[in-house]
Amino acid sequence: MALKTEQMILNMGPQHPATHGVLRLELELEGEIIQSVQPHIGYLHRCFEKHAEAMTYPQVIPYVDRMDYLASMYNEFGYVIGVEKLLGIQVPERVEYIRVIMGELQRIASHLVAIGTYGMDIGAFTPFLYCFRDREKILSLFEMTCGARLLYNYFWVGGLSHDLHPDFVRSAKEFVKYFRPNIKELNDLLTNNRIFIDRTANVGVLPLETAINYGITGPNLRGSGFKWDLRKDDPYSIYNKFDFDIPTGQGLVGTVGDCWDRYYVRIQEMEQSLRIIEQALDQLPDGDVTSAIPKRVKPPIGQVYSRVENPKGELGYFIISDGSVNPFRIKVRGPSFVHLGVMNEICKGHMVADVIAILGSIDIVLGEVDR
Amino acid sequence: MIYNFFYSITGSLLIADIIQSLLPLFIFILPFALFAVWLERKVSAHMQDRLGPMRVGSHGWLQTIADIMKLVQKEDIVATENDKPLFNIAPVLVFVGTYAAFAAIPFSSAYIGSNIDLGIFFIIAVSGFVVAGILMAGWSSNNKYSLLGAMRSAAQIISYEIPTILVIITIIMITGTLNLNTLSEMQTGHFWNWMILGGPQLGIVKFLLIPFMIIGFVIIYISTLAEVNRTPFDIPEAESELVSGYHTEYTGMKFAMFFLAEYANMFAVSAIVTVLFFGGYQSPIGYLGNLLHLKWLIPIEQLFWFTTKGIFFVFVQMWLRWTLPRLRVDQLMAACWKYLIPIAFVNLIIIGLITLL
Amino acid sequence: MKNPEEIFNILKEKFGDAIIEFASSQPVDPFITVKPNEIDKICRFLFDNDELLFDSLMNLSGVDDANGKKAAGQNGDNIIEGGTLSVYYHLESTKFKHKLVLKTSAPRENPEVNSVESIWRHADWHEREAYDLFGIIFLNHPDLRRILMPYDWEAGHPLRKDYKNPEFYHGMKVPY
Amino acid sequence: MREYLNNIWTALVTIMIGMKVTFKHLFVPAVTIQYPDVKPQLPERERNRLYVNMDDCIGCDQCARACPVDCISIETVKAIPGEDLGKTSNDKRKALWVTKFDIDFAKCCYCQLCVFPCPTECIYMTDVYEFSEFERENLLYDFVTLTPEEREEKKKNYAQFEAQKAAEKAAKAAASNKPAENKGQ
Repeated sequence: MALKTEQMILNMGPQHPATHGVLRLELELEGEIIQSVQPHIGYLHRCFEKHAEAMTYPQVIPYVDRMDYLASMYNEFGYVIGVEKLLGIQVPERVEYIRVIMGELQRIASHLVAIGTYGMDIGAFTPFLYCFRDREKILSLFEMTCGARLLYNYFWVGGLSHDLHPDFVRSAKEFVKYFRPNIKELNDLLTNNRIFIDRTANVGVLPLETAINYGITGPNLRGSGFKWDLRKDDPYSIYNKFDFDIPTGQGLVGTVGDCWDRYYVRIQEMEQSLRIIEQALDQLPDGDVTSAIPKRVKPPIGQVYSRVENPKGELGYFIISDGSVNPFRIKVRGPSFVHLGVMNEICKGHMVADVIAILGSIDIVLGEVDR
Repeated sequence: MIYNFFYSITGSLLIADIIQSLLPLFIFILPFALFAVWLERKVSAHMQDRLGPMRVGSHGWLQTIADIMKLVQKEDIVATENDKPLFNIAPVLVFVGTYAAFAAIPFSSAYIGSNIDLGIFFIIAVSGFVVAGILMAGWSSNNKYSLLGAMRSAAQIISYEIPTILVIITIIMITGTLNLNTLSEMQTGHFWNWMILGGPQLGIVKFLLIPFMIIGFVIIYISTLAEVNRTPFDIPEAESELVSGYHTEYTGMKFAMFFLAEYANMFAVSAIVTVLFFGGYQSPIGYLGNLLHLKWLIPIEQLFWFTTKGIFFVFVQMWLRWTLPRLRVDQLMAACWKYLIPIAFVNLIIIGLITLL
Repeated sequence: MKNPEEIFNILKEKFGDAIIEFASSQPVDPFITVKPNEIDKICRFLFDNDELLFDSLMNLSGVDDANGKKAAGQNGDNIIEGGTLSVYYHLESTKFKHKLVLKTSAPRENPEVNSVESIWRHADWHEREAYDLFGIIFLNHPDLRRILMPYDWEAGHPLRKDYKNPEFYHGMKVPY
Repeated sequence: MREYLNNIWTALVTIMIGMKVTFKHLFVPAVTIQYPDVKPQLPERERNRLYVNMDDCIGCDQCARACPVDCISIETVKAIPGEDLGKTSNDKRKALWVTKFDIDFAKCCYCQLCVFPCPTECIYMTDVYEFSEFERENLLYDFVTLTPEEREEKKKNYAQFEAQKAAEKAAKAAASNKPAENKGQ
């Protein structure tokens, strides 16, 4: 009579150190091997879309910040571009440059959190603190311009709330010079570390077809070897003025599309963002940032789908306006919501420790998953 | 020597024996464990550009005592589902397994807990309690994570005993004694007489031994790291996966027992490594006592050298903890069975041949 | 690289009356309205056809058009009767880099739309969210459950325009 | 066999490199500050607690309308023609008594949307960030400078003035239709 073994259901519950927020993963285990992963979300659902229907267009911006609270600047960027498309406003050149600079700084800050927490999920605690030390410098740059460190409400429909602080350009250049060697230090500590490579190579391999079919975008898609970046393939704002290249996963350590590739794409992207910031800081024109801000935002009846390259992936806003001051419907296509959907597909057959590594490598923020 | 000193005072064998076996525990190990906790927090802080505890006493030296007092007055939660006897014995077993190992370790020529002839054999046997304690803790706290943690740590400690024992056998082959005291005595003189540099006897054998001794040292250091559940092998209490493994459900004094046992175990393991390879309590550069002809000064100097070497190895363990990520369970097993054990065997054979010369 | 106009013509002569109309009057994105029970065949065609190759579904969003009549509900609050709930599909081809917006609308009483989950696995969670927040039932969807709200939330579908918060949920007061 | 040795070699070398990095950081001075003793110095555009300078406030309710979370609630009472309420700093005449102006800092999301529409710039953000309370109700700040009795008194005056005006209008109306009647007869 065969030994009757029955699978163990392990709840990696809402309160778990490695779930990047309030997420419950229901793991079906056979010993340590995973049979299936069932994510349960909704613990952090704050009804953003219902709120947005009761707010005026400018009042929605503080709510948009709170979706992906690690990349608020870029959430605002997507929303503001969408409403400006609806209104048909053309913002002055200086505003475009400042938005690109702030967006790329926010990308570095968001990647630093992703890399830091990923190192901690694998067990190395020190890189987490190095990443947060550098991130604090970016946050103080933001604080200098708009006064807040995490939720800015800085991009407004048609312009910005404040102009740049007089010595912002100088301290931003200082930061770029200060931060470049630190990326190399991170590489020594984590990227080339043999134990880190053992833990991440050939783990959670995401083949390219399933990635596109599941709608995966951003660093996770580029990790699977597909050169797809909205800043180049569907250019918005003035990204076509800067030259930077798109890093993709080449499977240097394991197969293409494993956790290590997604991680290494993020490291290289920080490098590219530094290049963009330097170019943008040099070509920064003068001008008034609040000139194109309309007194009352009242777009015509219509709908628009604007999408931007959020640090986590493609962030899309589908805004329907019925001609009144409040938006009729805003649907947000959050990259983390989509990336969490693929967990079940890539976690099969791995071990419990790998689920944490995979969850860390797809880099989700629960604020954006639950909206 | 200390033994007959107490014997002369108290006149009865039993009391002298009890005092002597308790002496290392209260004089040395408990204070050391408190110091090690503070050291770990300061080392990890400065390695991460932080300051670590600064508020309780200047530079936070009272922090650990504050921690212990906090833990003592914390409520000792025993959940209804836990099976009580196992739950309460587990920390005691882990505590006993760690502290019993100190009985056979020579702190200085004047002082050794009990100068038994099979010193190192006793230490390996007694540290088996720790595994039983951890399994009991994992099973009795009736929590899936603790069970997983306990299973992993049992597999890890048992499989890493083998490379440790293999390397110990190589040392015993060369020196011929199990008794740690005589082993330390053999490594007198300056640091080139230490076992890591080929041991006391001169000649071609010494130079042939050096490379294999270094390999042996690296193997035993790695495998003792695994036995103490320190990074990169701290899988049983992997914070990011198993919340904190077998001692998740423990609170108050029981958790303090696990906590102190872990740090004491760290020192015990580095003490074994110093005695086997780095000349136990022998000083690398001769004794001040000889120069000044003060005979009583030598044991104190030896105690000083022993603790500095021990603390250096504890520092290296901490240094590793704050640098390296964690291995997965199957990689851990692969590292032990595919890498450490074969190399230890080859090392054993080669050293065996060399000693025949 | 095809613009939505040409795609509309291709679809029109392939599917005939299933494609209702092509609206490009309102600002920004033109969209094609389609019958709800034909959506999966149309999407399968858009996915396989080798000059269209819409291999990536960007976004699937449920919308409450709120175009029914206002009427008094049983306990006095005004509810909307009649009208439609619609689903917008934003499709994109990563090969040819062209985009398309499809719209289907289903009556408010029993909103049924065929699920496109078998074509783009990405739609799985978006459809569950549309069901959860609007009550749009997607036919032959593998496990159509609530995704954001608690699984046993029986006070209706929150994002509908006539949604009222329940007083208690499992004994907990809902409006604070 | 070669790959076996290579594994060992890369493992040891990369561990050594990692340890070199952390050892180097042992001697780097700490980046953190000891918070309660050393306070971080904040930039001047800092957005923390709101402050309302009541002498300049004309009770126009712009900030309450702009707030996304409705945490500002204002009540005003019209001034009786005779009263003089003084001028704001940029010498605008004040016409309304502000009898209630409280901001609930438990709800405020510090987005600064209320500061921009204010015509007299009397509401602005200070850099006070240590204002936590034990009860949530204490976070409801009341900015009005009038004492409670004055507020009642203002309300009473206005109500009484209203009543008086209504009475006059009624009297006038009564007077106007009386002559109409005479004319009618």
